[in-house]
Amino acid sequence: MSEIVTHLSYLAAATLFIFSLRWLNRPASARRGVAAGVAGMSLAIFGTLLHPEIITYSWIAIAAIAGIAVGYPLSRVPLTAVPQRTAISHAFGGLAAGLVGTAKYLIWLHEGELTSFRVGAIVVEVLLGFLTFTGSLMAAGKLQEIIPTRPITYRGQNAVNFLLLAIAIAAGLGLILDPTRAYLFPVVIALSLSFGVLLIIPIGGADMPTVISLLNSYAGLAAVAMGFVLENQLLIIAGALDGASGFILSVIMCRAMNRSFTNVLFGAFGQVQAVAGAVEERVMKSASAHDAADYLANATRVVIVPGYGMAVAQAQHRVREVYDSLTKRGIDVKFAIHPVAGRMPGHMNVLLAEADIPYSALLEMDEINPDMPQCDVCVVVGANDVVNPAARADKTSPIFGMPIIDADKARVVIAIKRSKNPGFAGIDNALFYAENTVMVFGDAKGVIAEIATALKDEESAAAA
Amino acid sequence: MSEIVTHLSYLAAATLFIFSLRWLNRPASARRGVAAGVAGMSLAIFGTLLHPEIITYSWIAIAAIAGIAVGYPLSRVPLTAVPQRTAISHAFGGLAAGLVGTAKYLIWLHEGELTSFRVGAIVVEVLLGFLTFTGSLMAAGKLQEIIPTRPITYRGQNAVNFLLLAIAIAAGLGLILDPTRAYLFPVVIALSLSFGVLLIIPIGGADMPTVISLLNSYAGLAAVAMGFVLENQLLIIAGALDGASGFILSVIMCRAMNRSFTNVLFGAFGQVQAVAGAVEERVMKSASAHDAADYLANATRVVIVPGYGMAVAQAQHRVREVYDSLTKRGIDVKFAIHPVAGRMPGHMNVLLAEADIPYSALLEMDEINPDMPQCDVCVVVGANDVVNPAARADKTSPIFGMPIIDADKARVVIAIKRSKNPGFAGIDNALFYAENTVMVFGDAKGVIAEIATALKDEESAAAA
Amino acid sequence: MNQDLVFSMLFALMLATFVGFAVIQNVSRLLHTPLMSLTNAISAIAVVGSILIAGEQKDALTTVLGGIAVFASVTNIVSGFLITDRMLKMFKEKGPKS
Amino acid sequence: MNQDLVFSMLFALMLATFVGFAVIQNVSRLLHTPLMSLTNAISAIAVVGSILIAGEQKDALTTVLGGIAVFASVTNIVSGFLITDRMLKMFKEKGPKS
Ligand SMILES: NC(=O)c1ccc[n+]([C@@H]2O[C@H](COP(=O)([O-])OP(=O)(O)OC[C@H]3O[C@@H](n4cnc5c(N)ncnc54)[C@H](OP(=O)(O)O)[C@@H]3O)[C@@H](O)[C@H]2O)c1
Ligand SMILES: NC(=O)c1ccc[n+]([C@@H]2O[C@H](COP(=O)([O-])OP(=O)(O)OC[C@H]3O[C@@H](n4cnc5c(N)ncnc54)[C@H](OP(=O)(O)O)[C@@H]3O)[C@@H](O)[C@H]2O)c1
Repeated sequence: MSEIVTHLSYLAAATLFIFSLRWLNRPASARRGVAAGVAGMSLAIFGTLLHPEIITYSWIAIAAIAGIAVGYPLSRVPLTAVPQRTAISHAFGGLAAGLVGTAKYLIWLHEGELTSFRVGAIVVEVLLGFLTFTGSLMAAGKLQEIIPTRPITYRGQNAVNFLLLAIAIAAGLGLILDPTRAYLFPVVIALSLSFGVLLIIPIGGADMPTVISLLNSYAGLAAVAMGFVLENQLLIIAGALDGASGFILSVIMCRAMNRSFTNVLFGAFGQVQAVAGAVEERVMKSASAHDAADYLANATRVVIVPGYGMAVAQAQHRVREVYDSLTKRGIDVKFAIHPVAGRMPGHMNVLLAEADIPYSALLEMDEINPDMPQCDVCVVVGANDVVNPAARADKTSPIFGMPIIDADKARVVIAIKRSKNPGFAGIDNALFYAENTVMVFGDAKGVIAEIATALKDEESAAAA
Repeated sequence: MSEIVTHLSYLAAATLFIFSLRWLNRPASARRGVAAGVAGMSLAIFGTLLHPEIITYSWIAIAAIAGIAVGYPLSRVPLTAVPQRTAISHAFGGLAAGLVGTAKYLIWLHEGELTSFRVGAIVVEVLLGFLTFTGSLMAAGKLQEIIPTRPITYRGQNAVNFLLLAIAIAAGLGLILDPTRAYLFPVVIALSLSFGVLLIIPIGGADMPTVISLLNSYAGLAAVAMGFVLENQLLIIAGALDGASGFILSVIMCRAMNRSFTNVLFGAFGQVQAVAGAVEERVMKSASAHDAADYLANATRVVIVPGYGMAVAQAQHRVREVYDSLTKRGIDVKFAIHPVAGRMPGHMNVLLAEADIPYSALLEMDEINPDMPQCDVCVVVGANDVVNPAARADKTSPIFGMPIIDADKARVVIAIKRSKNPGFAGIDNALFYAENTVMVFGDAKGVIAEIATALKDEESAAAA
Repeated sequence: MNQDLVFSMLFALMLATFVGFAVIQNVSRLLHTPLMSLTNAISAIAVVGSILIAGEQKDALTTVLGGIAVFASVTNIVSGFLITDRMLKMFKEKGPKS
Repeated sequence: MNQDLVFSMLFALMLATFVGFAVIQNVSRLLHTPLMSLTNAISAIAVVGSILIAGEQKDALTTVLGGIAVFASVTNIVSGFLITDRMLKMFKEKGPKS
């Protein structure tokens, strides 16, 4: 009887997980999606606790309380730290999968219940789990800049990695052929742990978002493997959903950067940084925040292109003030969101939503580009690569072919950044030297705050 | 070993079926979809034939050859008979499900292998299967007009039907509680056979397309039930795909007619036919095919709205001639396709495709409506309800709220039909009395042929 | 009847329903008539059960029932796929002459 | 290990992959960051396996491993759902003042 209840709650949980992701299809139903997810997870836990094989709940309760104690603060991190949090979370997920696989192996070994199929599933689970564990920790370290972010490469790196992989696979096969060769199990664990580290070392810090999404996918696959080990469809389904999500997000990122998976994983991007400045001194026009405010006040249509710099400077609330001032004057203000602006998919949307900017004002690249020629003033706030016209025109550029926001087609471009340094891709940007561009140098938060003040002063002057 | 091969081929077959339907998402990949379906079905049959319980292939072979002999001619029917063919095909599908369920019951009864679960699944399978069988035969009969198409109703009809249903369910429950009560089984069969007949009797012939789609759904569910009987996931998956398809198509039809399921199934639509003509004699302007050709020759933008009349008259090839003449002169010709024009979903598309009209010229209602005011001449070929402005304006009309093609907004409307009779919904159409409408009375094929000749004559006159 | 197996079939039904809705909703409106005949052919998967009954030959009656079921299913398979392909062949992006 | 069961799991995997791709492709681009944290929380379904290991208490070592796994999974569940909801709460169709 209790078995039927367990089965039913697993079935309901799987259904709820699917609805949970389905309802993310638009912001209006998205919070319902979270509720469905929570309900599904509660049912899954409830059904599991009914399991007659559980003889004591005390350890579970203690571990769960510890988990809540750590999980809650992890959910309050500032939004800029979301990529790191996600990476750590994948690490935890991978760890859990790896540990469960190991424990299952030990238990079955002891009870003489190991079959080749079971060991095969366990090996896959453990390999993916521990690889995700260390890989995600490395990724989190690079994102938090605890670990040097630059790619570390050496001769024969790929050969070494593939050799290790071959050994791991051989050990796994050995286990499958004779499940009692317990001495091979630690070999598999050790190799997958080191594999996670070695795979991330040659990848630059800025490529971590793509790597994180891939690791998300691996964590999902580890859950699938766990499902095969425990003969549990719920795990398989949840894992497959997760795997699909990670895969699709990494494909979107690669495509929006016009790069291949291989290039991200083995390209050591960002290593050669700034082959830039073939030092043909070109001139940038520089202006003050006050000038920028004047341009804006006289515009009819304004497009704001936010980028990584806005996130770093935490300038979104100041941007909101400017947005308010301008819309109050009847100026049409839109935000142009590039799919890989910032450092994770959807980064800009979350920040602007945090600053209470309505999402109806956020337009995707494809929607806004046709209207860019009608735009009077385009404000580029800490964006760089995503508005680099070289992607459209310069066949030799490393970012050639990447779709960009056509900021250069606006009548006037105001670009806010701290220096003449390049962005993520390490290359020069002709937009900043263009006839119709003025640069306002400084930290985005400070500059935008000045612009907001200038606009307000003008208003009160006009009112007085 | 052979069991693994069977399992693998079922898994591959299920995957192929999903791809098969996926590839119907656009015409370019659709034929690949058929190939995938054929491959999936072949694998399914192959895997089944490997089954060790099969002791002789001769009966299977004979039945299969008979099936091919009947199936081939059924695939060559004219396109106008496609609805009937579909209905007959559902009848066959329902029959197969019902017979397999019955046979399984007999075999397990004999072997003492019946469990409540098995009997429950068999009862559902048999109920749905035989209901689909007779219901689809009735539908085919009404479509082919062998059976009177008008809805046959009598007092207490619903009460009688529900009583029968209640008895059938009670018999089913009796069987589930004690699977050996074999005398109840024929009761279930007889009731479901009669149920199929009784359900269709009160539904008008013109509602048969919606009914067929619903029966499609039932046939799918019968396959699902068979999957539970035989413990076979492939059957469950294929059945669910089929069920979803039938359900979605009937929803689309109901929505496009602005009617509810209940109204279709119990509304006895088409019974009261033509409350129409409150005999306030209004005047239609009549014109000749020659006049119509003149209008067309002087237009820049032409929209053709085909309807059921074009299908009946088989006028699509003549329409193609007109289309050719006009496009040769540089006139822009588009077809406006209403989702329920004709008598089955997608009816017009198939007919026009048969006449080699490129599908890029076929626009959906929602695409073309915004452009209707820019249209010089709109030719309504045997369409009626789908261009009836009462659906937009007249709250008392039975079709009020149904989305329509805004033919009345064109500068000139040429309507081709045989008489002043109403269409499917049995109501008058103000479009035909409008200022800007001229009627060309006659069979669509004849009229359009005349228009085509007139256009050609003019051409050669101009050339000479 | 094994409970795990029953639930694994329920899981398959639940998932297949989601897949069905997702896939069918994406079918081009142009192709709704071929869709009807294609699903027709696919639902003839009942052939699997029919073959087993006809081939097992438990007794005369069930063999006959199975044989009829095979006949009916094969008819649907053959006519369903052929007519779908016949219709789809007619759809052309650009007309042959224009 | 029952063969039927293995294949029923393969069926579930195949179907869930289709469902996953269909569902994720429909997620609004606006919400890709919350999507990441929501799938994060859902993939903590590993909690099911962890609870079983920690609760079965076959021996000290596996109990400890299970306990750590429960801790890690619960952390992900709690932080994943909470941060997703926190982010989603910020999305507003119309700004509060405008
Ligand atoms: N979103 C994703 O999922 C994702 C994933 C992987 C990779 N990427 C990559 O990330 C890049 C994103 O493009 P992006 O245009 O958003 O950023 P970007 O190209 O990295 O440029 C950011 C700019 O912001 C400026 N900046 C930094 N801190 C600032 C501050 N405090 N105040 C003002 N400006 C500041 C920097 O110039 P200064 O130093 O002169 O101030 C820099 O030029 C793309 O190349 C993309 O391929 C994105
Ligand atoms: N497509 C579907 O899936 C589906 C399903 C169920 C119901 N329906 C219903 O079917 C109707 C379809 O609308 P519709 O506008 O296509 O058709 P309709 O409203 O039924 O009108 C057809 C018109 O064609 C004319 N006609 C018949 N034979 C003709 C011939 N040989 N030559 C010339 N004209 C001929 C008829 O007038 P004369 O008699 O004067 O010639 C009639 O007015 C809708 O009411 C819809 O709700 C459709």
